[in-house]
Amino acid sequence: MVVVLYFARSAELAGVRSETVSVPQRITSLQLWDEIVKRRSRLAVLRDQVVFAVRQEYVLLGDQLLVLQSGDEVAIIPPISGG
Amino acid sequence: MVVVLYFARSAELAGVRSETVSVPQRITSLQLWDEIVKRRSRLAVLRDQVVFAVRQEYVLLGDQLLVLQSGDEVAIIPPISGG
Amino acid sequence: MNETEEEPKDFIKLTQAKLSVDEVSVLVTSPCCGAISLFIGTTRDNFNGKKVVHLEYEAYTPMAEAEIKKICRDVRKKWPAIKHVAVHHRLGLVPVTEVSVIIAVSSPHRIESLNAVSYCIDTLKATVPIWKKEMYEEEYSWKENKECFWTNMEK
Amino acid sequence: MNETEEEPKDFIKLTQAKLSVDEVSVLVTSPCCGAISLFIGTTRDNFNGKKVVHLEYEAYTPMAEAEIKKICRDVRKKWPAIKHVAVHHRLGLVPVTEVSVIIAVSSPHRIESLNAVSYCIDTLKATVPIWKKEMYEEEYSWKENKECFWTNMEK
Repeated sequence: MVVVLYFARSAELAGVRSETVSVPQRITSLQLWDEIVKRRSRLAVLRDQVVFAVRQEYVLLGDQLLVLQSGDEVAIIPPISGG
Repeated sequence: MVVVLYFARSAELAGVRSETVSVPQRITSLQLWDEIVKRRSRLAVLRDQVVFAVRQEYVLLGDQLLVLQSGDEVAIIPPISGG
Repeated sequence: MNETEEEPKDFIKLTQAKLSVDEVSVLVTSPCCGAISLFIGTTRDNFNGKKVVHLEYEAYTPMAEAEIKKICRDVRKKWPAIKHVAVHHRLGLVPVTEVSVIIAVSSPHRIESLNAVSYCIDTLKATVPIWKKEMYEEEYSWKENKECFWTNMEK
Repeated sequence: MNETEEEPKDFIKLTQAKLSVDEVSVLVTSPCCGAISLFIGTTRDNFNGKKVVHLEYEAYTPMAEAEIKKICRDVRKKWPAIKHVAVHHRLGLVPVTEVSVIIAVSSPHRIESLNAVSYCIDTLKATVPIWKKEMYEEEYSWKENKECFWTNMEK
């Protein structure tokens, strides 16, 4: 069980700001994205723009294997625009 | 008759901040320096450091001919240190 | 080190409140520094000919603070003479002409603080998870910094 | 040009009074600008290991204002996008940590204002007739900017 956080355009498309999701403990970041899109299909349009933040560290979508602990924070990060 | 203004170290050495001086109407800037040093001999040590401002425009000491009108402002400008 | 020497400090704040330029410049003032450089970001009234009513910012706050902290660390590595660094970013609505971000850096001489401020704002735009919605009269748009590090990568 | 467009302005002030960073940043704020860059010079407590008590500034005021005006003109030629420019310089005694000079520049995007502020302070130190006496505990020294244009020339 990880906590998925949505921000900016991803929050608008998901319709929620956070939710708890059950995912395998070992999963690639791309597989995790697919799991999330299964639940929140309107996020699919963001596929080529987003990255994750896992435990507040950036992770690109790809074959990188994530080892997730229960309660970990996984954030969907659309292109940033601070400043 | 021009008005000579002294600033910073040149004012300390001259012992005055301004005075009226009678000088030829046509004179090189180096001759003008010599005229001023005749009156205020302690300024001589500044010879290689100062420039003039004639009517508020910089003039280096040298052979440049100045055409002075009565009442013109001539300032002795030691190395600057604003900011 | 004499008795007036203070430790270098990072001042990081994300807040819904109005930002104060005076407050930030006082924070980074130090008796051993002769220079403070600042960058202030303000809301512009137009974008590509469209009238902008205000901006609305949101942040992944704890991560944004951590990423700003990393920028401060990098700045000190690149310019060890730097004393204090302050980064204040406003969240929520920011009307036209109001301040969204202030970056301030102090150093004994000016070149380090000038370079560090440029580096801080460039890097903040590339790495800190903050988002800006630009509100026009009848629509809005989520902005994307051209500096955003992953949208800049070769695909 | 829309109805909110203002004329670019130069704000130049030499004063015995304390300088205000807020005041200067408000002066250059413009609805068409997203960026304000500032440089602040403050009195340092030491020079080459000697304790500095305060600085004392004097100026050839009308010429200093005219030379600052020339800098503003050059800045606008180099970076035409620039909006407002403010240069405030304090005269008389300036104690440790207090502000002697503030330069602020606004522009639609940040690169111009950042570059212009650097250029302004570099050029001010080279060309504006202002002098600084550094007061130590038992002596003083008239300073000379390494940027001063004529002491830099080949003799």
